[in-house]
Amino acid sequence: MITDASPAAQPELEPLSETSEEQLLEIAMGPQHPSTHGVFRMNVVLDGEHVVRLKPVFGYLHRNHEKIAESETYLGSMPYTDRLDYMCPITNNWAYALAVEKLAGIQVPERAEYLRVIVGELTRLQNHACLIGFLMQDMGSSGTPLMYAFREREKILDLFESLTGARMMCNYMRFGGCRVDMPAGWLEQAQNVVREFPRFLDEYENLLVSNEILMERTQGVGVLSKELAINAGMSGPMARASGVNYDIRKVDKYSIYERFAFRVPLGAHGDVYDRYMIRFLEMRESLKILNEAMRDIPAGPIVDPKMRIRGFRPKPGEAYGRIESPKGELGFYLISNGSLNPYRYRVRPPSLINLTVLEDLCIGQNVADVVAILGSVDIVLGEVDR
Amino acid sequence: MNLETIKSELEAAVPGCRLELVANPSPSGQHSLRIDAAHAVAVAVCLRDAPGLRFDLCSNVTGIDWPGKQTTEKVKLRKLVDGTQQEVEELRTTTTPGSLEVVYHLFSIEKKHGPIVLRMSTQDRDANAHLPSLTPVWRSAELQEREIFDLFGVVFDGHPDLRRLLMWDEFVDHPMRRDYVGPDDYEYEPTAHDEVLRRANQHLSEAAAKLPSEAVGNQQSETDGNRLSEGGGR
Amino acid sequence: MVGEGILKGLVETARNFFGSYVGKDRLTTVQYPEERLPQIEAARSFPFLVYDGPDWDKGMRCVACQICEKECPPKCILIKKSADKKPDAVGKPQFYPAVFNIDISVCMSCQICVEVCPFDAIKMDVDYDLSTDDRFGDLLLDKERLAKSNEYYNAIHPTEAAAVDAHFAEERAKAEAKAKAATEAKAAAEAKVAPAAQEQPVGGETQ
Amino acid sequence: MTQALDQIFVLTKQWLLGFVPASAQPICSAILSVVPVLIGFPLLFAITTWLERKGLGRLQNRYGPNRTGPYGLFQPIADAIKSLTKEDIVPLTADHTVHFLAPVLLAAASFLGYAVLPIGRNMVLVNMNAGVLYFFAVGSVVELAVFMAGWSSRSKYSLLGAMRAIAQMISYEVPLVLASIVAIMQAGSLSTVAIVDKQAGYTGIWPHWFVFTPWGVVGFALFMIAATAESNRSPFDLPEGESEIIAGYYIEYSGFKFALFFLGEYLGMFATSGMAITLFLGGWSAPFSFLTWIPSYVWFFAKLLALIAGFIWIRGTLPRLRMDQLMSLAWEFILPMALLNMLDAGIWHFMPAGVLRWLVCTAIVAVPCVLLGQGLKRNKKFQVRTYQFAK
Repeated sequence: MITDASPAAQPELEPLSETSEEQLLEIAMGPQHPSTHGVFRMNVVLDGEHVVRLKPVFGYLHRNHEKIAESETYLGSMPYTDRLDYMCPITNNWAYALAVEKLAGIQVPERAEYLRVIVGELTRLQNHACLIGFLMQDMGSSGTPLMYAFREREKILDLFESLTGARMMCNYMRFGGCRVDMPAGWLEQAQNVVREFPRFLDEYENLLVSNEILMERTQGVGVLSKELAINAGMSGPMARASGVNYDIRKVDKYSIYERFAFRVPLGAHGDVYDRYMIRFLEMRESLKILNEAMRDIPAGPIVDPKMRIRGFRPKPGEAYGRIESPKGELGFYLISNGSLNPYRYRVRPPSLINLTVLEDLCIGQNVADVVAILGSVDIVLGEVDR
Repeated sequence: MNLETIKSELEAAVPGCRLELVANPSPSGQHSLRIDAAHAVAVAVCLRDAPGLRFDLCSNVTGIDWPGKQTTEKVKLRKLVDGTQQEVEELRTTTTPGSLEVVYHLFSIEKKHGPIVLRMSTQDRDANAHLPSLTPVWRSAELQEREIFDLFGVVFDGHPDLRRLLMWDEFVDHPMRRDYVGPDDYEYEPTAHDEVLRRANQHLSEAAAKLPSEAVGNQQSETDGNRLSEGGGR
Repeated sequence: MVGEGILKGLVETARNFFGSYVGKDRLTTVQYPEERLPQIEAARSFPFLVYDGPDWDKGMRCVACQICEKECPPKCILIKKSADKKPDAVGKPQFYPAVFNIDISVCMSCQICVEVCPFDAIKMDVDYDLSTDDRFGDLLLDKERLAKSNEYYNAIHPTEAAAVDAHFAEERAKAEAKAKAATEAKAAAEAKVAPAAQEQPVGGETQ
Repeated sequence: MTQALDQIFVLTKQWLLGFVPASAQPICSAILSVVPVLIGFPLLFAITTWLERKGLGRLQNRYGPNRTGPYGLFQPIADAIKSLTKEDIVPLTADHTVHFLAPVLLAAASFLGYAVLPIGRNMVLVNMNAGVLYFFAVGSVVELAVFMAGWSSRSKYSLLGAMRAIAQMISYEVPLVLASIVAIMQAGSLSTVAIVDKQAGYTGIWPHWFVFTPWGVVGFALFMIAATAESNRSPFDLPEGESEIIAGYYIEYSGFKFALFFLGEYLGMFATSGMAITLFLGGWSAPFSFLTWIPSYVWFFAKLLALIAGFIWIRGTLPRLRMDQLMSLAWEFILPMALLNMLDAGIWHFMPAGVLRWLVCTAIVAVPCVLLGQGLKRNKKFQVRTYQFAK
């Protein structure tokens, strides 16, 4: 039973044809490579065009975020979390804030929860849109879907800018709430963006979903079985594409997600096409959440009035808080020893853990599939290497 | 799920395992279960496969460094001093050996419960920093255990591919340990605070003392002595 | 039918091709140096120090409490406290920063210094054309380059600045009332002694 | 007047030749014919790069280059200056001679094909009997140049790219030639001039282009697909697949040699497009009889630009195929269709003109096309999927 999923029991990697070891070609994809989404490297051993072995190499963007955070105050780490997964800074803020709130037992006011859901789901929209764009870019469609995604992302980033003051490094959440309330007219602007968004999704669908080349390139490529997905700790769209019904928004019911009616799409094949379609469908569900949240948002304070900005010392103890970030399960594990800075601060990076199965997905596929599979995992190197 | 019931269930399933409840005083209420290294894999398999538990998702694996403490206390002793018994105060230092702890956060996808927190500790922080790897049970621990090996120096026995993950292979120390001292020869970047500058200069002068004069001359010109003094003038 | 999806895609790109000539919602690019986006009130680039009144050195609100220096996550602020004191915005004698440096090549615009400042002395600028050819000299801002007037602050963050000004006015009124009460009490106690002259607060609003 | 305008280049050449002694006339005539081609098509290359960048930009809802000159028109000049002033880096372990020769050979070979392209009425460099054959023969030199580049660079990526290029170009050469055979069959000649002349007439206002027949339109489509693959354009740009093997065979080239590769690629594209125009789109002839007053070379270049616009459009829309899919497309779809198309052209030739001929010939190509496509689709088991939601 143990050996079932262990990597030691992976089938001994045999060359596909009668190729001796000398005829294999080892190439380093990355760290300078257009499709590794940053400074990531895969040492790929090829037999012709087929992948025989693949070893990911990490650490080119390692800056020891955790060590830095252990010498910062609790609040001081908040802007650094923006830089983990720089595509969706707000959900990083949220996960960290959630962990600290669990650690110190802080309540979040109603309005702040709604604000968090709104910005969090907007983040999901722009992340998924861009991911699909990047995936198509990796498959060589010369940037068109990516530019459409960036066009829509632009509108969402404008919203973030007018709310938080920065487009990417938002630093928006605070322990027990949010930093600022929305300015006048922001909600209408956001509603406008949300109303316009389905048009973009329809366009995207026309452009891509039924495209024969895309289907040929992605269907049956990089198949991840449900068992392996669970055992290897896959999370987010990566797991759901393999049919694992696990959405932390539904399971943990953190924040106020139980108030919204949204569905969790599940894939049946676990290939690249499923991963990409799951994100598509999730965007549509996010729009539902956004519409409801924007309709229902109550008035009130946006931060726990008992919270002070300086001198925050949680009582000794530990907490693990996690959210469903667009990439998967983003968790923060904090240990407090009662001082101003955390004793231990740990980020559970979904991008890194979703890469666990990269070799399993890529073996036997083509070089061209490797970039598509890597793209479908959805990594951001800021988070992988921390 | 109650941790007590899980504990008793595990004790029944894995004979001989020593489990210990570790209370968590924080409002999060995430108490944990300390397991002994010898039975760790068996306990993990039971947690994963027992029908009532089914903790099939090992979400988070991380290390914690608890360095050894030297505590000095004054102890009053009765001693023979100059032939008479007197009460003498003496300083006594006790050294508690440090340990490295590994924490696993488990969830169940099937039953949708969790988290349950498993902890394991090494005997010390140096030679005996060995723990059994749980990667054969949960594949998700693979990269995370590698990371702990890299940053904390816990050797996981039974890990299929135990290499450094984030630091380069030639690196010797473990940067997440609390007694880790950062290098002082990194590229100098002037900041408002002079600590970095002080250390960079110190490094240069130490290098100058160590090396023959010619080599130092080259090195200093390479590291741009002008810039250093400029920054120092602030 | 084979090729249907491809044709659909071609139609879609063609629509975008022509759409980009028609609608601004498809062509969102802003031609930067010629046209600029409207200034957003919440925007933040790098911190500056607010001063009241015409003289930046005298009117600086900062009292060199060094809280921001301690709280700054990347530690880009350097403050050296003065030896003497001078009156602050409310009129209380306070220390002032003899040196106040911010290294904006290190600063990450997180705004934590602004949030922790109890004196509303440090605020976020919105200026983003900051490129320079001297990486080390020009990006280390000293007190003089950091100082911006309260009018400027009011111009870039009107809502926030109005609240701050109102708060200051209230504080000042309180201080004045207190001083008045004190002087009256003094006058009542020692009718012969002339009341001591109160120093006028230095404030942009009073002028 | 229109006659003069149409023949202005020919007349100018005749006039200039009058100044040279008769013994030197053949060589001078050749030079006077070749030099405009050598200048004109690189100029078209410059214009095309600008068009492509602008067009792709608009497809992607961007402006495209707009900083150099009005509408970014001087962008090609800026690009040229940039590539000329860049450092020319040759890898230490590369085979220097071959590394140097590859781009030169590529550019030179790309020019050779223009010798037989009728650019306008009486405007062909060499009216060769076996013009089409010559065209495909010199076209295959490009493969050699590409492989030289990939092999001599001593880079794994360039080697991969070169292997891909060879496999792809050789595979697509077959359907390219087979697709063009229908036009040759109909014209009864390998001479490009004869093929164009055959298409020059009009019925009413409609021209006798081969593309307006069932076998012609299929042949044209197959030819264009194969031509896209031959010139390494998206979605068949696997040899250079920038997201997979970075730049493929020319990864180790920089500066002007890199630019030469681009020049070669575009010249190849122009040449094959020109051949498609010659074979199926009536060459330099006007699309309607009432438009014949417009000079012939204008029509040729207008058609060329239209095809290039199509290339750009496709490039901006489609993702890239994978190597095995590319191969199976060539051997399992395009090749059988091309063979069938030859049969179709033969039947067309022997059947009496009329509606029946149209119906039969259309059915002969359309039905297998649909069936083959469906079969391929079913074989590969891909489909638009529907998704379920968790309870």
